[in-house]
Amino acid sequence: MIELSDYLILGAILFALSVAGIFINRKNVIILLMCVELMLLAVNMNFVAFSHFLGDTVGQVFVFFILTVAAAEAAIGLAILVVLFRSKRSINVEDMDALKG
Amino acid sequence: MEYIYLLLVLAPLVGAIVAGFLGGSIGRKGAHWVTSLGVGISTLASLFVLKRFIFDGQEVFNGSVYTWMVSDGLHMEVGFLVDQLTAVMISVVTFVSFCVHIYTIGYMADDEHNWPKTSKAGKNSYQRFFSYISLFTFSMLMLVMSNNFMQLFFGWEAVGLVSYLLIGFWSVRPTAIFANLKAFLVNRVGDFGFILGIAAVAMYFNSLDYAEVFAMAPSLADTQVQIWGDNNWSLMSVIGILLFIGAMGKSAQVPLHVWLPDSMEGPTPISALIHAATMVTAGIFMVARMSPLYELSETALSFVLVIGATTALFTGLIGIVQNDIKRVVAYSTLSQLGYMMVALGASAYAAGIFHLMTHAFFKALLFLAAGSVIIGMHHDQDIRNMGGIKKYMPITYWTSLVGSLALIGFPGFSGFFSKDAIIEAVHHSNIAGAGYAYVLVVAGVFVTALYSFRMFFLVFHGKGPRDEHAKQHIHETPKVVTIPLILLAIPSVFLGYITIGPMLFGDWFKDVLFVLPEHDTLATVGEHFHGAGGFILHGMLGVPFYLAMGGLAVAWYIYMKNPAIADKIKSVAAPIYLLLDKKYWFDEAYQFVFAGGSRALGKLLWLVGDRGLIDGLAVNGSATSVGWVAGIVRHLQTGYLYHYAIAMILGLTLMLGWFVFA
Amino acid sequence: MQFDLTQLIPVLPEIYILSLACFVLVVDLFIKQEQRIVTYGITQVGLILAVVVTVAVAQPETQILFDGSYIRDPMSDVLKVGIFVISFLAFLYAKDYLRDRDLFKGEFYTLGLFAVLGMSIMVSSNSFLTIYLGLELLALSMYALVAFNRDSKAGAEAAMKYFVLGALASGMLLYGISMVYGMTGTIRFDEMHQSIGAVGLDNMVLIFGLVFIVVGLAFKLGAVPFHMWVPDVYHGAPTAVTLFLGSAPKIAAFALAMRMLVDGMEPLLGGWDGWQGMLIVLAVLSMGIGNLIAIAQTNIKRMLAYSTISHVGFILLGILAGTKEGYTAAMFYTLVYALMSAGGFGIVIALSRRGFEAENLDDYKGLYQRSPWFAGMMLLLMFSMAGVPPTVGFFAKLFVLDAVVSVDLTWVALVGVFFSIIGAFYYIRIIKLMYFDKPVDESPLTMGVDARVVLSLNGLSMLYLGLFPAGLLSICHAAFAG
Amino acid sequence: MTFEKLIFYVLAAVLIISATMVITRRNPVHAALSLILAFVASSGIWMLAEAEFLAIVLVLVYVGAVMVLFLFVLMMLDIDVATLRAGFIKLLPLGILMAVAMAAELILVVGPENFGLDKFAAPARHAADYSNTEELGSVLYTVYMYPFEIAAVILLVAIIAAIGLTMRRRPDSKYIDPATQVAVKRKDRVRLVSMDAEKG
Amino acid sequence: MFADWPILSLTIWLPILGGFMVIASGDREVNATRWTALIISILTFLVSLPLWFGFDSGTAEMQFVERTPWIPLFNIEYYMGIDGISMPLIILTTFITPLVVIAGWEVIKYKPSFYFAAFLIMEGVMVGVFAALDAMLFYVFWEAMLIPMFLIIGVWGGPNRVYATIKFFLYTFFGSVFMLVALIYMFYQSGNFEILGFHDLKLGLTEQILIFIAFLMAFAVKVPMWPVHTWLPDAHVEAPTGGSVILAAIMLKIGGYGFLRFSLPITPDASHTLDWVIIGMSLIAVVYIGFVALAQQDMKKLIAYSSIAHMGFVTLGFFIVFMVGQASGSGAALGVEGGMVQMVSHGFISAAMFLCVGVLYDRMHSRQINDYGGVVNTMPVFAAFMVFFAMANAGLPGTSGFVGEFMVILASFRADFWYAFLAASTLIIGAAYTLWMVKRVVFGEVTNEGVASLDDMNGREYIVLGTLAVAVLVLGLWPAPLVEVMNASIDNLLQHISVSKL
Repeated sequence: MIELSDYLILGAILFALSVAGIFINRKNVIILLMCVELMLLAVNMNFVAFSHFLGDTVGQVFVFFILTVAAAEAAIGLAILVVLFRSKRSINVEDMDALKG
Repeated sequence: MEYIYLLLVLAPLVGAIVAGFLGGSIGRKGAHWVTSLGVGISTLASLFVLKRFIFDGQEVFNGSVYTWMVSDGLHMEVGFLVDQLTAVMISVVTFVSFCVHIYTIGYMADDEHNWPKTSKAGKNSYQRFFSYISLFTFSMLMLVMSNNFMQLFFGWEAVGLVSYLLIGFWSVRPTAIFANLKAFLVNRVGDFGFILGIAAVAMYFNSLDYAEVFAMAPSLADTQVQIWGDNNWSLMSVIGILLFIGAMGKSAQVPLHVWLPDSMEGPTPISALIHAATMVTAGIFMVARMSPLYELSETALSFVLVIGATTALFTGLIGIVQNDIKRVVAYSTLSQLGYMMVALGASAYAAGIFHLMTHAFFKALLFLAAGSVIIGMHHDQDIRNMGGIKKYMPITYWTSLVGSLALIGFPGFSGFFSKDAIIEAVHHSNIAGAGYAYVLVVAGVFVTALYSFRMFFLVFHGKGPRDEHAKQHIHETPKVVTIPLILLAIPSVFLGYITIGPMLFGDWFKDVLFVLPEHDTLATVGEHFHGAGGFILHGMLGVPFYLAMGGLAVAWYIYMKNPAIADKIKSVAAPIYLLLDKKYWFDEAYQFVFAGGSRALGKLLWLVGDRGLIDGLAVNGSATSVGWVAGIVRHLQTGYLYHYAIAMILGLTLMLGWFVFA
Repeated sequence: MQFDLTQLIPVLPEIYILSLACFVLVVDLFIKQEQRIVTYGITQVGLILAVVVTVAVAQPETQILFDGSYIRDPMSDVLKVGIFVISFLAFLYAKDYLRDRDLFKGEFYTLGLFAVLGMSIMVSSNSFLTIYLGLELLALSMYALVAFNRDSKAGAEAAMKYFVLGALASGMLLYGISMVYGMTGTIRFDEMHQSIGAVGLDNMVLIFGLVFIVVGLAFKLGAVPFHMWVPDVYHGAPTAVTLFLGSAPKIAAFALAMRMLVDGMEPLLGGWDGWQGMLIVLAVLSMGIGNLIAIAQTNIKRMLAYSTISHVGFILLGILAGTKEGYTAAMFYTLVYALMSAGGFGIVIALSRRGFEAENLDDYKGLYQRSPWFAGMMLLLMFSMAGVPPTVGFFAKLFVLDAVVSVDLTWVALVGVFFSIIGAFYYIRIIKLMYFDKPVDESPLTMGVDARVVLSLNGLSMLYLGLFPAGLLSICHAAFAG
Repeated sequence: MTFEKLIFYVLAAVLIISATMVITRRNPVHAALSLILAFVASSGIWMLAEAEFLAIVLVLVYVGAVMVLFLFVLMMLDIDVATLRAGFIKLLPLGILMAVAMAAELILVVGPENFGLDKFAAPARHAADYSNTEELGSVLYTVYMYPFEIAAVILLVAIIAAIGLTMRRRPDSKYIDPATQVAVKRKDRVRLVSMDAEKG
Repeated sequence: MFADWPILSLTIWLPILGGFMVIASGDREVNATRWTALIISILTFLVSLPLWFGFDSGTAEMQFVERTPWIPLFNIEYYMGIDGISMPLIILTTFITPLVVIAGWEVIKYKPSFYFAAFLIMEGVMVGVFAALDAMLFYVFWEAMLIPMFLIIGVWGGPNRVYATIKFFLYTFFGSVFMLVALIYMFYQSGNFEILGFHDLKLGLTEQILIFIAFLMAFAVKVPMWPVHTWLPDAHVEAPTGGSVILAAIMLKIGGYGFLRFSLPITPDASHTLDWVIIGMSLIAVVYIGFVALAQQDMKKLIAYSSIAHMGFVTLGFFIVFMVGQASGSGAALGVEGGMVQMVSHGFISAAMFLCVGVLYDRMHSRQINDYGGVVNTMPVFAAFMVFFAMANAGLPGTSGFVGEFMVILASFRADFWYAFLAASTLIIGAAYTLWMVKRVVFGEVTNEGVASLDDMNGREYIVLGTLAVAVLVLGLWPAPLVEVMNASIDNLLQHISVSKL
C-alpha cells in the first residue's frame, strides 16, 4: 500500500526542489515564477494526501482554492514581469539590484 | 543681649556698606568720615568694654544673636563670647584700625595716580578702600568675639576675603593680583586643615559652642582615634594639629608663610592693619582661645612650639637681606609671629597674647612709618635709594626709632617685656622641642636687632645714593599720617610696662586661658617677678639683652661705620646670602610643585581621562562602532532576490533546526 | 439547509467594502481624467461609511458564521475601524502626490479598496482557508499597487521582488498549514484550538508546521530575517503606495498573528519550545537589525522601512507575552504605529512635489524655517516613534514592556530598551536636520488644505493620545474581553 | 509491492525528474514544458489519491491555461536566450547543499515514523458510484460559500491588476469607434455637387 | 488654607499652556512676546509661593496632594504631592525661570517666542518631576524634559551644538530607559506605580541591587557623576546662557532628587551595600573634576566642571548615611540635609556664574578666558558681582556655597577621616580654579580693544544678578528656615532606610 509518508516525502522533495530553484536561478525571472508554481504543487500534494488519508474533503477544497489563487498569482506575476521587461528591457534577476543597502 | 556688642560689631559694617555701595554719591569725604566714624564708635565701645572688665569687674558675656542652623541636633548659633581675652583683642583691633583709617586719609589721598586714566575701577577706589578696611574690621571683630567654631570660621574666611581684596586692591598690577591669589590659596590650605579640625570637634563633641566643647574636653582627653591604619592618635592632638594648620595659614607660619611677604603688594595701611597688627594674629588668638584643648595634648603643643621657633628664626634671617622697606618689616612680622607661637607652644598663652598686643602697636607703627617714608620718597620702597632722610622727616624718624627699639626688645619698651617673657617661658618649658625652641628664639633676638637697625640706619642715616639737591623734595608727611604714628608710638613705649603685671602674672586671664599646672611656665617665671621695673633689671642681665645690643652694634658697624664691609660679607658668605636672598627657594618650589603640578595634572586628567578615555573610547567610541557595524550589516541587503530568498530559507532551516530538532 | 439572510448582518462590513470597490470600479469607467476626483471622493466617503457600518454591527459577544469561516468579535471590529481610518488617511495624503505624477487613476482606488477588503477578511477569519484567501487578496492588490507607476524601474523591480518573495512566503505558510491540517484534521481555529490543546506541545509535527506558519507570518510582518523585502519595496514603490503599504496592512498582519497563533494555536505558546520562543528570536533580531541598519540610511523611505522592522519587533514582544495584557499592548502598539507611520509618510509626501521626491534625509534640512508647524508635527511623530514621553509612542512601548516583564522575560525588555536607545539616534537625527540645519531649498510646501488639516490632526494625535492614552487602551483591552 | 505502488513510484520519478529539469534548464521554454510534464505526472498521483476532480482541474486549468499563459508571455517578450544561457550559476553547490538540508529536515519529519501506515491507516476505497466532483461541489457552494466568494474577488483583482499594469493605449495606434460608424449621416459622407453640362 | 487648591497642577500647567500661548503669539510683536513670557513665569512663581508658606514643616506626610486615575488599566495615576525634599526644589525652579526669561530678553534674536516658550514648558515639566508621586508620571515628566532642552541647545546653541545636544539626549536617554524597566518590574511586584508604595515594597538583595543599578544609571547621568559626566561640559558650552542656567540650576538637581526619592528609600539595602561606589564616584568628582576644571580655557566649561564637583558633594552627603549610622546626631541627617542645601545653593550660584559668563559673552561673543583680562577696568560693577559669585562658588562662609559643603564635610568626617579630607580639598582646588579664572578675566590691565570697549551691566542684568546675589547671601547667612522645612521629611527618610527590607 502507498503510505501517507510516501506522498508527503514526495511533497517535501518537490518543495525543496522549488526552493532550490528560486535561488540557484540567477538569470530568468520567469523560471522563478515556475518555481513558485512548483512549490504550490508540493503543498497541494500534501493537502490531497492528507485529505485522502483523513477521509476528509477539506483538504481538497483547500487545494481547489490554492489552484485558483495560484492562477491569479501567475497572472499578476506575469503582468509585473511584463512591466519589468518594458522598463528594464531585461528579466535577468541579476539586473534587479537597483534597490539595496 | 547687650546691644553694645552688637553696636560694636555692626558699626564698621554699616560704614563699609555705606562707603561701598554709595561710594560714588557720598564722595571721598563722606566715605572716610562714615567709615572712620563707624570704627571710631566701635573703638570707644571696645575701650568701654575693656574698662568695664578692668575696673568694674564685668562678668564674662556669652550669648547668641540668632540661630544660624540646627541640623541633626547640631546647633549652630551666631553669638558673642566677650571675656578678658576678647576685650583685649577688640581693643587692639579697633584702636589700630582706627589709626589706620585716619592714616589712610593721607596715604590714599592721591590714589588715582595708581590707576590707568581710562580705568573705571580707579574712579571710586578711595571710597572702596575705606569700605574694605571697615569691612575688615567687622570681620575681625566677628572672629574674635565669636563664641563658636562656625562663626570663628566665618570670621576666619571673611578676613581672608578682605585681605584678598586689599592685597589685590591695585588690580591693574600683575604682581598684586598674583600676590592676592597666592595669599588666598595658601590661606585656604590652612583653612583646609582648620575645617577638618572643626569637623573633628563637631564629631566628638557634637557641638560647636566653645563653652560646651571646653567643658567636655577633659572627659575626652584620652580618646584615641584611628586615622591611618590602626595606629592610635590622641583625639586632642589630632584636633589641635588640624586647627593649628589653620593658624599656620592665617599667621603665616613656616611652611605656609610664603604669602605674607608678597602681600606687601597691597597699600601700606593694609600691611599695617591686616598683615602686621590684626589678621595675621588671628592664629595666635585662636590657639590661645583653644587653650583648653591644646593643654590636653603635648604633641600638639610641641608641634606649635617647633613650628613657631623655626618661623621665628629663619624668616628673621631673610629679613637681613631684603631691600624693600616693607618686605623687611614683613619678615620681621613673620619672625615675631613665630615668637608668639613659641609662647603658645610653651603654654604661655598669656605671653603670646601679650606679645600679640604689644606687637600690634609697634609693628603697625613701623609699617605706618615705613609708609610715611614711602610717601616721602614718592613711592620708592628700595632702602638702598634712601638714607639720610632723618632731617627731612623728623616725626617719622623718631617714631620709627621707637618702633625699632620696641621691636628689638630694648629694655623698657613694650616689646622688651613681651619678648623676654616669652623667652623666659620657653626657657622654663619642658615640652618636647623646648630646648630647640629656646636656642632659636634667643638667636632670633640678635637677628631681629640686626635687620631692624640695618633698615633703620640705611633709611634715616648715612648719605644714601642721592645728593642733597635730590633730597630737597623729600618732606614730612601731613598730619593725618603723623598723628597716627604718634598715637601708636605711645603704647609702643609704655603699654608693656603697664600691663605686664596683670596680664602675665596677674589674674587677668585666670579663667579665660586654661593652663595645666604642669605646663604653667609663666607661673615659674612669675615666681621671681617683682614688678615691671625688676623685670627690666632682670632682663638686662639676660643673654637676650646682650644679643640685641650686639645685633644693634653689628648693624651700626656694618651700615654706619664702614659700609664697604657689607659687600665683603656678601661675597664671602655668598651661598648663605643666596640662600637667604632666595628665601630658601620656598616660592620657586611651591610655584613648581603645586601651581605647576596641579595645572599639569589637571591637563592630564582632562585630556587623557575625560577626552581620551571616557569621551573618546567609551562615548564616541561606542557611537562610532555602532555606526560602523550598521555600515557593515546594511550590506546584507545586497539587492539580489536570490540572496533574500536564501536568507528566508536559511532562517527557516535554522528555526526548524532549533525548534523541531532540538 | 435553510439560509437566513440575517446571518449576513455581521458580514456587512466586508459586503459593503466589496460593493464599494465594485461601484468605484464601474463608476470610474464613465469618468474623464479631470473628474477623477469623483472616484476619490466616493472612495473616501465610502471608507467613512464603512467605519459607521462596522460600528453599527459591532457588539460585545463573538459571532461565528459560514460554518466557521468567518468570525466577528470585538477585536475584529476595532481592527477593522482602524484599517478603514488608516486607509482613509493614506488615500487622503496620497491624492496630491498621485495627481502631481499622473498616477491619479481609478485602479489605485479599486485595488486599494480590494486590499482593504482583503485586510478586513483577514481580520475576521476563523479558518486557515479564509485567512489565506484574505492574505492573498491583500497581497495581490499590493503587488499591483507597488508596480503601479509603470514607468518607474524601481517600482517594477520592487514589485517583482515583493511578488516572488511573497509567493515563497505564502508557499511556506501553506506548507505549514497543510501540516497542521494533517495533524488536527481541521482548518477551523476554534476546533484546532481544542484538538491541539489535547495533543500539546510534544507533537513534533505540529511544531514543524508551526515553524512554517510563523515564518509565513514573520514575512508578512516583516520580521528579521524575513524582512528583506521591506526596505526595497518601501523604497521602490511610489511614496503614496509606500504610505498605504506601510500603515494599514500592519494591522492586518497583527490580526493574522492573533488569529493563527492565539485563536488557533495558543496551546503551542509554551515557552522556548513553542511560538513564544520563536517570536522572541524574531523580535530580538528585528529590534536589533532594524534599528542598527536604519542608522546607516540616507533615504528616509528606507529608514522608515527599517524602523518599521524594529517596531514590528516591539509588536511581537506584546504578542509573545501570551497574556491578555500582552495582546492589548500589542494591539495598542499596532494601531499607534499605523497612525505614526501614516503621519510620517504623510510628511514625506507633503514635502514632495511634482518632479521632486523628498526622499533624502537632506531634503529635511531647515524644515523648521520653511514651515515651523509641520516641522513641529514631524517632531511629534519622530519623538513618538523614538518612544519619548509625552508622545503616545512611549506608552505603546511602555505597555508592551509591561507585558513582557509580567511574564518574567525582563531580559527581553532590557534588550528592547537597549535597542530603542540606538533607535532614538536616527529619529532625533531627523529632528536635528529639521531644526538645527539651514534649509537647502526654501520652496514652500505644496499641499491641499485637506491634507494640511488632517496631517496636523495626525501629528497632534501623537500628543493627545500621549496625554490621554487611557481611552484607546481601554478599547484595545475591551477587544479581548471575551 | 503492488501494481498501484509501482505506478506511484513511476509517476513520482517522472514528477521529480521533470521538476529538477524545471529548475535546471536554462531555456525557459524547456523549463515550462517540463513543468507541464510535472503537473501531468502529479495529476496522475492525485488520481491514485482519489482526488479525481482536482487531478482534472490541475491539467485543465494549469496545463490548459496557466502554462499557456507562461509560454505566451515568453514568446511575447522576445528574450534572447543567449544571454540567459551565458554563464552557469555560481554558488550552485551552496544551493544544492541548502536544498538537500531542507529536504532532509522535511523528510525527517514527514517520514514513516510520523506518517507510516501504523499512524495513518490506508483509507477504504470508495464505492464505484462515488463522485469526488459531486462531493466537492456539495460543500463548495454551501460550507465554503464565503471563501468561494473571496476567490471570485481574487480573480477579479487579478484581472484588474493585469489589465491595469499591462494595458496601455498607444496614442499613435489607429482604431475605429463603431458607435461613430453607426451614427454617421448620409450628408457626412456624400455631398452632391451640381455641375454645368459640358458644352459642345 | 491652600491645601485644597490644585496648586501643583497650576504650577505645572500654567507655564506649559502659557508656553504654547507664547508660541501662538509669534515673533512679530517681540516685546509683547517677551512680556507675556515674563508675566507668565512670574505668575507661576507667585502661584508656587503658597507651597512654601502653606507648607507644614512639622510632618513628613505628602502635602498639597492631588490624585486622579490616569491610565486605570495599569494603575497609573495623576498623583502628585510634595514634602520637604521636593518643595524647596520646586520653589527653586519657579524662582530661577523668570530670571532666565529676563536674561534672554533682547539677547535672543532668532525666534524668541519659541525660545521663551521652550523655557516655560521646561519649567512646568521640571516642577512636574519634583511633584510626581506616581512613578510613571514621574518618568513621563523626566523624559519630556529632554525635548525642550534638546531644542534649546540645538537651535540657539553654539557652533558645535549638534554634537553636544545629541550627546546630551542620547546620554540621558540611555540613562533613563533602564530605570523604566526597573519601574515596570516593581509595578509587577506591587501592582501599582505609587512611589510611596515602592518605598514599602519588600525586595530581595539581588533585586535591590539590580534596581539600584538601573536607578544609578539614570540619576548618575543626570547629576552628573563621574564617569558619566562628559555630556555636561559640552552641553553647557554650546547651550545659550539660559539653557546653561536651567541645566545647571535645576536639571542636575533632578538627579540628586532621584537618589533621595527612589534609590535610598526603595533599595536601602542595595544602597547600603554599594554606598562605597557612590562615595567613591563622588570623591573622584570632587578631586579629579576639580583638577580638570583647573585646566579649562573656556569659562563655561570651567563652570560646568565646577558644577560636577559641587554636585559630588550632594551625592556624597546622601550616601554617607550608611557609614555614620542612622542614630540622630550621628551625622546622617547632617549629610542628607547638607546635600539638599548644596543643591539649592548650587542652583543659585551656578546660575549666577553662567549668567555672568553670559553677560560677557553677549558683549564679546567669546568664552575663552584668554580673550579677556582687566574687565574690572571697564565693568567695575559687573566685576564686583563676578568676584562675589566666584567667592560663593569657592564656598566662602556667609554665602550659600559654604553651608552645604560645611555640613557635608562635617558629616563625612564622621564616616571616615579621609572622606572628609578629600571632600575638604575642594576648599583649595575650588578656590584655585575659580579665583584663577577671576584673576585672568576680571583683574589685571585691559588686555585688548574688545575689553577696552566693554560697557558695564545694564539694568536688566543688574536685576538678574542682584536677585541671585541676595538669594546667595540670605541663604548663606541664615540657612535655618530652609533646613527646618526639610527636617521632618529627611528624618522620616532616614527612619525608613534604617530598617532593612530583607
